[in-house]
Amino acid sequence: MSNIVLSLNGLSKKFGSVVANADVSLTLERGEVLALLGENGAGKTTLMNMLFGHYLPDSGTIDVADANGQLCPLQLGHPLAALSAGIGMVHQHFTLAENINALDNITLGAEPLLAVRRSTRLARSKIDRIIEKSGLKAPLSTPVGRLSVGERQRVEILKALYRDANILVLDEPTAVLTPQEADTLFENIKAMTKDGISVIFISHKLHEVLAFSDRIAVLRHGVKVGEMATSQADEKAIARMMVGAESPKVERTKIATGDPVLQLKNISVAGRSKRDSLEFVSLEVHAHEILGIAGISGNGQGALAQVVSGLMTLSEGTIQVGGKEITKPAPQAMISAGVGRIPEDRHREGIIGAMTVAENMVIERLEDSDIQSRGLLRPDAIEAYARILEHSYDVRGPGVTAAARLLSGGNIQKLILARVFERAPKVILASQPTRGLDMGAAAEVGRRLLEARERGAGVLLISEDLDEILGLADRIMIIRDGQLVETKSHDREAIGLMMAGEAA
Amino acid sequence: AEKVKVAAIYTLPVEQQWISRIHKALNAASDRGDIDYTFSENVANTDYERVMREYAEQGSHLIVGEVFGLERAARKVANDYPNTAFLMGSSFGPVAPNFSVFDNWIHEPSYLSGMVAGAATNSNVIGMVGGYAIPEVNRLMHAFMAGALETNPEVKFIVNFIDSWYDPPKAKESAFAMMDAGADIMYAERFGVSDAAVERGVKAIGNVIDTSGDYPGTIMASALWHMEATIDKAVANVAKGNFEAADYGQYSFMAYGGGSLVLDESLVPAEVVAKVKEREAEIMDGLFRVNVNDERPVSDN
Amino acid sequence: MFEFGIPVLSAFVSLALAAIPLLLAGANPIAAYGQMIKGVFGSVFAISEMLTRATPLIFTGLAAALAFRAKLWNIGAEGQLYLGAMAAVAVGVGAFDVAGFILIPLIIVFGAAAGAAGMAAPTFLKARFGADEVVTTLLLNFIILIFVQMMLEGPLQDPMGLGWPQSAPVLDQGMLPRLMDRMRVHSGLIIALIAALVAQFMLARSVWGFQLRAVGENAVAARHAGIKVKRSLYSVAIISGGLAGLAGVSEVAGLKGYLTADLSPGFGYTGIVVAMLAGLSPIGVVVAAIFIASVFVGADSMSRAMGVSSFLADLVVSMSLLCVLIGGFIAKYRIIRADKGNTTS
Amino acid sequence: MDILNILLSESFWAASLRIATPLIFGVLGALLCERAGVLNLGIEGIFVVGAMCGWLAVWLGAGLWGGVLVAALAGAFFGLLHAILTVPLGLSQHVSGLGITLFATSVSYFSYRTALPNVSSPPRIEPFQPLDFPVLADLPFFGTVLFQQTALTWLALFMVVAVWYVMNRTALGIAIQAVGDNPDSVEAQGLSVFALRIGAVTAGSSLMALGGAFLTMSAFDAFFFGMVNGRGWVCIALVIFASWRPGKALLGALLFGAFDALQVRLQTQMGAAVPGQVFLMAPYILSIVALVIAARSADYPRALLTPWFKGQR
Ligand SMILES: Nc1ncnc2c1ncn2[C@@H]1O[C@H](COP(=O)(O)OP(=O)(O)OP(=O)(O)O)[C@@H](O)[C@H]1O
Ligand SMILES: Nc1ncnc2c1ncn2[C@@H]1O[C@H](COP(=O)(O)OP(=O)(O)OP(=O)(O)O)[C@@H](O)[C@H]1O
Ligand SMILES: [Mg+2]
Ligand SMILES: [Mg+2]
Repeated sequence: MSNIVLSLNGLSKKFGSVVANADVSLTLERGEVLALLGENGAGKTTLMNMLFGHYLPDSGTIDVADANGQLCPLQLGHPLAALSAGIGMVHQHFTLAENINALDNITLGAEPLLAVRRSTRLARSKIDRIIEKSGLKAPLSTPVGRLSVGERQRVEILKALYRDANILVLDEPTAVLTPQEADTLFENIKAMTKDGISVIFISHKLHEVLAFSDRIAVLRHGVKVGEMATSQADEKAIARMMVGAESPKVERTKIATGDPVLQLKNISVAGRSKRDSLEFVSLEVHAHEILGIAGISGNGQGALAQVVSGLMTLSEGTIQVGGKEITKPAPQAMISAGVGRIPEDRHREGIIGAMTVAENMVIERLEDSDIQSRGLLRPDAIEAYARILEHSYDVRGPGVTAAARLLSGGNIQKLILARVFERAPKVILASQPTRGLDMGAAAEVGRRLLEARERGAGVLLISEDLDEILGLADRIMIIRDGQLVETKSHDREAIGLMMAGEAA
Repeated sequence: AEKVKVAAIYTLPVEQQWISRIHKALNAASDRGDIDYTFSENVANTDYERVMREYAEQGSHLIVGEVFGLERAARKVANDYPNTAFLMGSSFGPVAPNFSVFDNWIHEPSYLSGMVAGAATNSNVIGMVGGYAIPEVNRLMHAFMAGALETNPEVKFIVNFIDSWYDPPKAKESAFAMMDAGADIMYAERFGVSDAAVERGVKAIGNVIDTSGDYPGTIMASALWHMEATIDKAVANVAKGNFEAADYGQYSFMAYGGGSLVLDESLVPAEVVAKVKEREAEIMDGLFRVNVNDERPVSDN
Repeated sequence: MFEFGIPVLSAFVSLALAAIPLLLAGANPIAAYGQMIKGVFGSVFAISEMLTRATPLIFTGLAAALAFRAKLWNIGAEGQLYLGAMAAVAVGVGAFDVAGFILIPLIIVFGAAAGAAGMAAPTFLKARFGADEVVTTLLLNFIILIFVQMMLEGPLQDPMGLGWPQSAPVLDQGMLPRLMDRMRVHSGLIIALIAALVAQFMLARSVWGFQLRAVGENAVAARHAGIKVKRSLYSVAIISGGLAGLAGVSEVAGLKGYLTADLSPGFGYTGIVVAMLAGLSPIGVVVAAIFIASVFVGADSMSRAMGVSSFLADLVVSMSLLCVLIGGFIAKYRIIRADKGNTTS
Repeated sequence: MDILNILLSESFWAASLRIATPLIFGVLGALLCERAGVLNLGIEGIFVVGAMCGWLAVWLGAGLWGGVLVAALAGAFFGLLHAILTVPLGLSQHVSGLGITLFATSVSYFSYRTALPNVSSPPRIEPFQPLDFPVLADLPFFGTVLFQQTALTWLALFMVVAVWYVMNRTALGIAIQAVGDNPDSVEAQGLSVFALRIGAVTAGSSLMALGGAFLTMSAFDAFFFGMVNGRGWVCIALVIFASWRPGKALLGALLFGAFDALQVRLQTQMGAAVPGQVFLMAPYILSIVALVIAARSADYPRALLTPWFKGQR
């Protein structure tokens, strides 16, 4: 009897022309914690989704140990088969129904559908036991829609534990947890492995990986590029393995900052939850300056970006652009005041996928007379303009008359950069501008932002990637619980602590 | 001789009371071998003119139908096909040379059925459920009311229109509401009313068709419409080649056999039967004229 | 190739399926198909009738297509049609006894305005209170139809109409001219075609159309890009309602001459089907309206010639609709697959 | 007799419940479909099919309950068709629904006419009779209102409880609620999104068909063209009024029935003084008002109208 409980054999998956996974093989031992690493889009989630039956692999097989420890082939493409084989999965994007309570979400599918009566007593006591053991507290009787993100994350984990999984897959389980919560979670997981449970977890936080995993596997562009014991790994080596090369350094020159171009004074907005609220936030961005906003996801970054984009009504405070107050903040008002916005979610907010690349390039310029005359568009002029932008911003894709959704993530971002930078804005809001981009594309974004700074623009850079902030920002502020604090320090450790809410 | 080719166009399905009478008369003529009969039912208003023209183009000799919603258009079609005979249910007059009209002029038997109802009510409240308040309906209701008032000057009427030709459940509800308000005789202009009467054990008066077989012991009397006289006359004229624009309305009168009263003598007291027979004879002899009133009838308060 | 082949194929499949009810009713399907074609294309009269029936469908189809483009689910074209028709008779029967070249535009403007108001109201309820427009427009259809009956027994009733619930006729000079002698096809068709062309042009070439498409495809991104989403919705609501109102104008002032409560055999609802068949393209609406009208007029005429129940026509229309829908799915599926094979990264 | 008198009368409430019965079936059916995330505009046609098939079965010799079963099966068939078009094929729920209404209606009419070509008055069946409850029927108020209704009205009331129970107290109902909110949540728990949705739409449609069957087998005893007369559409509005809850669905249907019953009674009294149409419009206007008030808080099934495909994000 071997100690192997799971074996992925040569799994491949393509989405159209995107190779998400190519011939990936992986094994997992009993009681082991395996960390799966890779850049955004490397194919980690896809691999796990095949394991759990959400996706049907194009080729490859999966074997899972049965009760006797014998490896048996798993029926592919059926979550039910995976569940019955003892695989539990915590999804990166929550798979919770918001109109029913946590208890029902947890027991969903675990009890016979056609039973006339349903007793929740046993289920509840089982969940209580799991909560007690794992420390993952969540209200069981409240509709999930009313839970906080952290609570939802815990319900998502409880779901997997409830099914008595002996192989637990956690896809970025700590992305929205506080550091303390994350630590507790991992300690509990560690404890569970003592009972023979095996864990695969995906995380972008290297310290977690180093602290809690036994082994590390790295994916790059859908291919498994390496595996090592955690004890032998260090951050540098992992990073090199993930990106395939040392990250190119972006050069920044020192320039004297100019007058303030963007001023927020005592801004408060009431969002639907704490996540999208701000409390008396003030900041100033000057010409020739990049102000970096660091923070753990879900601390008000979204609300701040929305305010500067003109998408939120302020309950308090004022915005000034170039010294002039924006009395009625609206997207149009911000655009004409000279604010260029790079939105966080480029697919949802940045482009209109069904419209052409050219149309997306001019969408913020519909008033301009080279785009339209008397309410009628000038298609030739638009196309010509788009071709120039396509060339100068190196937007690669099926051409400017093709639908924008056909572009890859990096090229969609270039399209947005082209749209924003071409208008030479006074202020640039860049919200998570390199999320999901590969090294080259990310470096390009950085270069453009620095270029704009040199030209005299002020940049507000909101990012959860501390390295990005450290590399680009002249000044750094930290956002936490909807409040901003300035820090003079450019020390990784200190800033990290401040982000977590501990005094630096 | 060549059989007369007759096409009929109905705006409602052939089960509808009114249309069923025309359909029946035409089927009878067809069974006798006098005519070749085709028909289209449930023809929407917008399509009616096309269907008329199609039948005309196909060489129908006589086109029968009802043009209440499209009087002008129908006359235009007739004008375009002068060699085709048109016999149409209409509130307006005929147009030379080929557009004749008819209507359900059964106000006479309706009056007689009203006499039965007036004599029968104990509560002195009669309920009347109609489809739409159009002249064809109003006129019969007024005749009925006049007849009822003759035998019982105390009687009061409750009138309601359900704004549909075809919603028996609704007609039934309407009838129930009237019975709740005291009506003990129902004038059943629509399907559904008699059913309500049966359920509550009150009596009903029928209209246009004879449904006493379906509701034994409930229908005291019915004013019947017979289209045979009208149809046979028109077919004969077409066959002889002397069809002219005329008002065939009179062929619905009792004297021509176009209207009649049927009584259930087990439900109607003999002296009332006698009184009704007497009036009936007077009408047949032209000694009694039933008033025509096309106004919308309203409830007494 | 796909865009054309599959709809045509599904039309044929639906005809083949129509053989089932025909056989059940004891008719010879082959002969029936012949009659069907004759019934639509067999004579100038047949073609005129088909176009006459297509006319209101083009208007209501455009109404649905434009609104749906902005993801504004206007299910209320039926009611808006009646509003337009009511307005047309309100101004057309003698309120303004003026020359035709004034009266006709008046009728058109009032009719369109009434229809527009009929869609603006639910759009307001949606924008202001978040009331689902599918339901409000659907309910408004009933309210408006009852209102029409009320008007036809009240202020709009023809004093010369012997008590029938119908309006007085539109003045002769207010009637849209017929296109051919003795034929029913009228200049409402021309207006409908122009409307389709203008809609097509405006969607593709105007800033308004650009914004409308943006709002419909991704309202979040449109708003982010500074497009006034609500304004865009109101504008399309008004145009959509106006087009549906024009359907009523065209039926009253082009065809019947007066208003009855059974003016429309569900043109508003069929318009939705037309719009979806057309893939929400205005020019496509013309094609789809002609397709639906042909199937209906052909099947209706065939049922008469074959002596089967005239309910067959609706049955054949509904079967073609379902077939074309499924065909559209197959076509889309193949395009998506082809798409996926062609992307670059 | 004034309005108050009407409102206090037993017969008014009995009528309200009678008029509401088909709506209760319809709203419950629409509720099931929409809870699972599928809008079913086929409802109007499914009413017609239920009315026709149930009646025809009885006319051909099946028992009354046999007819009810046939109606339910016929409704289920058209519901299944709608489900296949909208769930695995993911076609527009609006268009498919309208198509189903047109198809179901024309199939019913065509088959009725083909089966009975030569009737001049509609053939009748022996319909459901009011149930005879010996003692209860003599109770003062409820005796008339409740205990003189037919078995189908009782079935409708039972269905309210049954649907409530299934939706809130069984695993199946919870799964249906979940699939209408976030299909991924049931997929991730090993349940089939397609099966749940198809099942819910099919079951919901058979309930709708019972609403139609009530018209021909209880409210009346024959089938007429056009007798459904918009009752199906009303249910689509009522289900929103009811915020997708069975109890409120009953309330909404009763309210609608009460308005209709009141309308008939007021009209018989006031005659032409107030146009009857004002009363006819009232329930529709009220529904819109209720919708506007409820819209803010209306918790739509979040996945309503959104098709779901495996492996697509
Ligand atoms: N359902 C899908 N349809 C099309 N493309 C997909 C699908 N799922 C994943 N992809 C593509 O496959 C690639 C790998 O995606 P995957 O989600 O596995 O990445 P990941 O490593 O989990 O990234 P992240 O760290 O951002 O979660 C990406 O290019 C993505 O766009
Ligand atoms: N959900 C999806 N549906 C359809 N096509 C998709 C989907 N996700 C990605 N694609 C397509 O797959 C291709 C690659 O997308 P992806 O964003 O994963 O590229 P990438 O390799 O990460 O490129 P880049 O480095 O520029 O981000 C693109 O053409 C994109 O349109
Ligand atoms: Mg992932
Ligand atoms: Mg990418």
